[in-house]
Amino acid sequence: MDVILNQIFAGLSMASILLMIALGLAIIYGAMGVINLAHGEFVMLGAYAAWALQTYAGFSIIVALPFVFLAVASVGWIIERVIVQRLYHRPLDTILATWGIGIVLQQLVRLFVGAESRFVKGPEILSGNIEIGGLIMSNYRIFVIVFSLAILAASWALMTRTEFGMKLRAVIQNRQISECYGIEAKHIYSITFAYGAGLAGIAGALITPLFSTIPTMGTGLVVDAFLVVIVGGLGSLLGAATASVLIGEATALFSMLLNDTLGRIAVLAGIIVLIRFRPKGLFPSNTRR
Amino acid sequence: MAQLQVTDLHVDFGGLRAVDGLSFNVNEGEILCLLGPNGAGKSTTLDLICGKTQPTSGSIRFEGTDISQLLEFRRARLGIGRKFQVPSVYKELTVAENLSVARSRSPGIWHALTRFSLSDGRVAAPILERVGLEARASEIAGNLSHGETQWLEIAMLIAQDSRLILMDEPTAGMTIQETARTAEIFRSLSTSHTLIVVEHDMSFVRTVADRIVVMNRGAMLAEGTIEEIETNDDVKTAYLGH
Amino acid sequence: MKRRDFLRGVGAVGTASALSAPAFLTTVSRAAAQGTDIPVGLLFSLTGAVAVVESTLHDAALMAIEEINAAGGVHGRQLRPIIEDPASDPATYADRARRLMIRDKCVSVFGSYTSASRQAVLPVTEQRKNLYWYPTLYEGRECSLNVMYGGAVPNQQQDELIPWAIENFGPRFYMIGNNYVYPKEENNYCKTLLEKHGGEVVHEEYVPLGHSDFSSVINRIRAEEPDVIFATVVGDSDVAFARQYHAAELDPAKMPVISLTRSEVEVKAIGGEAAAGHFSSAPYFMGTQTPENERFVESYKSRYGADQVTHFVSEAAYFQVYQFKAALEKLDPANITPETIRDAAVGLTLNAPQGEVLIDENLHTHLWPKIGQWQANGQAEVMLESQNRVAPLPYAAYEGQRCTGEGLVQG
Amino acid sequence: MTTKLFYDLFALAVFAVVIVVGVPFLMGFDGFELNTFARYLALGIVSLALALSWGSAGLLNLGQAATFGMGSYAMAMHLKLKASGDALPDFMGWNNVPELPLIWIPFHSLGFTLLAGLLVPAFVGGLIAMFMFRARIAGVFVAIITLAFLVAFQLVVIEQQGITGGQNGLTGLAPLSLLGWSVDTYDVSFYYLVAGCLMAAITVGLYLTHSKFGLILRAIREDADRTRFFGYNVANYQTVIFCISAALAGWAGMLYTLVLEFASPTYMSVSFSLAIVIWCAVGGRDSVIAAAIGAIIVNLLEGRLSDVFVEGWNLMLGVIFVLVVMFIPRGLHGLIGDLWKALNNQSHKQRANEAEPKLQPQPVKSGQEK
Repeated sequence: MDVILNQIFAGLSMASILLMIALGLAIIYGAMGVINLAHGEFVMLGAYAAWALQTYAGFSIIVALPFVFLAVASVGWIIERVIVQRLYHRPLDTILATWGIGIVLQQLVRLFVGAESRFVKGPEILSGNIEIGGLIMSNYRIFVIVFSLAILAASWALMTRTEFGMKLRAVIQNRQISECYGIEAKHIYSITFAYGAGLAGIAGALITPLFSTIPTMGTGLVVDAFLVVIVGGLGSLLGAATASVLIGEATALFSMLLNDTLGRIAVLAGIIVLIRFRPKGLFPSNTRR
Repeated sequence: MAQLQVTDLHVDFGGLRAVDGLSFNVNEGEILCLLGPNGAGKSTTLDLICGKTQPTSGSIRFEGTDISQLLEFRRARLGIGRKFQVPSVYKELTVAENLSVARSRSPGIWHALTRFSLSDGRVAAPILERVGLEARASEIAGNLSHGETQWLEIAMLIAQDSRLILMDEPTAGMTIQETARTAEIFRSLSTSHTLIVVEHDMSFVRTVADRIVVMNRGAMLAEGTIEEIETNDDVKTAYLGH
Repeated sequence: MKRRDFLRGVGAVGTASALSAPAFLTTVSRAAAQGTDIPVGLLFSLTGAVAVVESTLHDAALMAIEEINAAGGVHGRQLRPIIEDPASDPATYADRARRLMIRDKCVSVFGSYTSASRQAVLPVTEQRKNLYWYPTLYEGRECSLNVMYGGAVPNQQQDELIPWAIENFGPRFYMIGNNYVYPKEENNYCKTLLEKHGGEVVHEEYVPLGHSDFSSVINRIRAEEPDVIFATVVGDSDVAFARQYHAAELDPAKMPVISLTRSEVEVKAIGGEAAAGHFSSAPYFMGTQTPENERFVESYKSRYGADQVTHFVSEAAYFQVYQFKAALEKLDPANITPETIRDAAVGLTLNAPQGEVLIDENLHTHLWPKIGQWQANGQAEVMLESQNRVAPLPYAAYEGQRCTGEGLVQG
Repeated sequence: MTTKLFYDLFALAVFAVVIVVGVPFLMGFDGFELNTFARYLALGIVSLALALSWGSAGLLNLGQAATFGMGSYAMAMHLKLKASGDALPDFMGWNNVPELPLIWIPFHSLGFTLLAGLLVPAFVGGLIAMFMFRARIAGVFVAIITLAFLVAFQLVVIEQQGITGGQNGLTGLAPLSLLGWSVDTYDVSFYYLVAGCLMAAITVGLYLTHSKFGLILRAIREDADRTRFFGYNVANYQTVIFCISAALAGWAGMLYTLVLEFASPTYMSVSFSLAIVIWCAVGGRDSVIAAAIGAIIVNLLEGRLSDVFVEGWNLMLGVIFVLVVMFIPRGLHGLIGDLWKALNNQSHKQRANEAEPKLQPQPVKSGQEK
């Protein structure tokens, strides 16, 4: 019984990390239809930003979060302005271009920071565990779960409750008409891309105490995050959240029953079947196309 | 027996009844015009016949076979062709290639694998001549003007040589001369083909229609020759909203 | 900050001429017009996932080469390092190894960390009868006549470790490793030792290379309550494992992780606090107290930065270059070929940072196994040091097979 | 004969001359240099295979590496059995596999191996294709499903160590003997074997793109729905091109194993699969020859750059990819096409300018047709 409870918590914890990474991707994909393969590298940049702030300025991760967000968001903004913006009418080409961008970012970090694995210290206040009977939950993981929900709520509010969100939705539905009403679609896109990148940065900073910070850390993450987005449904935040939980829990369950490798294979197979029968995802948006 | 029999057709789009109990027949060699106000379900009816949309209930029989559950390519193989409202030619292919795709007597893979792409050039030439595009055979279709694109699509329908052709607003955006020429082609087509035409241009309808079906809110409102329709009170009410 | 030049051209061929049209098609030999230099290849990944470790091996080997050159070279000839970056990809290893061995006519190539990359390099090495100096601990069961193995094989790492662990912590072992041949083979050998010394395996599991979420593994460990976590997790997987193990507040005093792969590099990324209290078995730790090691650590730090660490693979990458040099010195300068170097190297002793090492006739190395406990400062305190130099038995787990100077012998 | 077919045949002829005569001559018939080049040629085949599904039919298959890997492993299994003689392949011993698994047994036969290297990828590609295309999955979703399949497949290969050799792959292979000829990978004849295969693959590709089949695929790429209304079974067309593309990838994989003398699960990695896409994009996905040339050029460039800039070559490749995608989306093939057109117009204009003043003094419309 305890094993199952602990495993459910492990699944939730994985889900929260997946969600943190996938959220920015979901927003970018939903708004612009861009498959951003450089997203993993945004996560990596966030981790390195957290490392730099901690090593050179002595910031704890939590204090560093807003700065990390701004730093990675501005990198995202520049990339959108210089490269991605030119490719909106060629969605398959964005896959290639953003992959190239990913290589470039990875190599730049390697050249200027080094190939070795970097150490980032977790926040003191969040060390330790909460124990409820046989259920043992790491405080830091609880924090990440809560934080990811907060980010989800904030993003949702931004998309539905603000003027910016209203404009964005207008642009998503019909760019030409929105522009006729004086909404600058280009501008909206840049900000959205930057926001998505910033979220990835936060995700990167938050996972540093759990994972290892190296230039290639983002490569593996992006595929998983993408599957979350597709399973969730085009640009649906709720869908991304549900898909994260589903995939996180399924991974936890299968890895308990089988092992981590077979668990991952089973989850991938499940995702393939799901996409086949629900290509629009769990929560298809009914506003677009 | 009628070539096409539509019986008690219904289709729902998430609660909206786009077609609601529609029945009509079309005879071989006839030109039938579908009329009706916007949203009456005319295009949806064509979609249902060609298989783009699946009916909720009801049946469609073509030459005696029930086709209402068949996939669209199977219906096309049985002899149903379709022209869409928005001209849909292959803009990245040349005019001749468009015709070659359209000429689909043998749509199987083996046939396609053993032919060069423009092997039906000899068949294509007279058709192009008929629509006045013979000089542009090797032009990329994307470079054609709007009118030429319409002609190309008509040429493609001729090349496809379906026994039943469904046309959605074939004259939209055409000049008066072009419309007249289209009407002429339609009349000549109807000797060997059946046509169902959705059209708003009443003068065009007057020239080509053998029979007219007027639709309103997804159901048939009236049916008959042009004279009968023009004097029908229900039709007037529906159009003028009295 | 980064210490290497960004766009460093290598070799005598200038950038412009190398990229000019005719030269573009044919890969111009960099060995041309080099007079009396001795070309040696360095084949360590500087990019990609394995670069985390291999770049340190590269640094150590290059440092040794430059030290030798600064001291006048061998027979008055300089060693000329030819550097390739195989980018952590086995196919690229094979391709670059061909370049070094065939085109550049290197008499020896130093390289690589993973088993997969070694095996990618093997076909061309054996076909060209070249010599490949491989500094990494590995799973054994290989007996190539063209590879100089500088790292430990299972018997060198485990023979003293396992009885010691059973005695100090208990007999119940939980095996966790990455899913490839090295962990499986180490575990196979471990099981024979456990049987001999009265231990048992409570669970054995493998995670994919690069796996980073160990929540399920940790839950299982918590449920099984083993005495020892016997870990063969490598690279960033190990970093993630150690950090999450620490975050889960599992006590190293009750359930220590005893690793065959965790070195100073990983510990630096794990953080001393999370690594503290756990153990590694290795022939070398950075704190080893020999004059050779003091020199090695000092010059490594002054060259690459005070925050850099040395570890048991970079140490081997370093001393293997000196073994190479010693072998060259025994040779007639007119007769330097990979095979004569190999023959001259057999039986050589050398004062390495870990102590005096010897090259066995099976081309593996006699080493000084140690067990170290990690401290909060990122260094290991040696708990147990082997009294004797331990001979390499790459087929220790397999009765009736022995690796000798003539290759594998059955029965 | 259409001008496009003429143009392609001409390009094939030039390419053949360069590959068969030019390259070996420039490299002085040196076995090592040609061995390196043979690797590029093998990769050219897999790039070409992708051009068939991506360029012709618009199906971006990010799982191309999986079918490539199948071919590569088929060949490696045969050569491993040959190297092991009567004994069990060594890695099976490490994994405590007691006897030769059933699936390995038929690979004793070279004929079976060659067939399997083509048909197994084709079969698996066909299954995935049917699975997707029956449900009318298109565009980005094809890319995602094939990508997920690739990741899962690679995991399976790594997991099944007893059968596949796991992470290390299959190493320690014997040389291939083909009809009594023992293939030496450092011999010029081996280069010609691979070059011959590439030429054959290009011929197949050219035939397909110029057949009516290729035309229908292009029609499907542009508007699959419209094509259905002409009576074409779109799913079948897509499935067949997927099979052919997978078979060619498998073929390339077999050659790749011969060149490198081992098979590794990294041949089935996401980054390798994306690299194939990049080669194809650089060369130009609209033309099979261009796609093959793209693979050769990128790999040549990679080899060259990594020689000169040990530290920066990966970075430069990344920058080049981004630039290519941004500024020459249709690859070198498109670029050359555009240049050709521009040159044609230019010379038209010039001819008009030179010729016309003599005939007619007044200015006339020059050759600026749209």
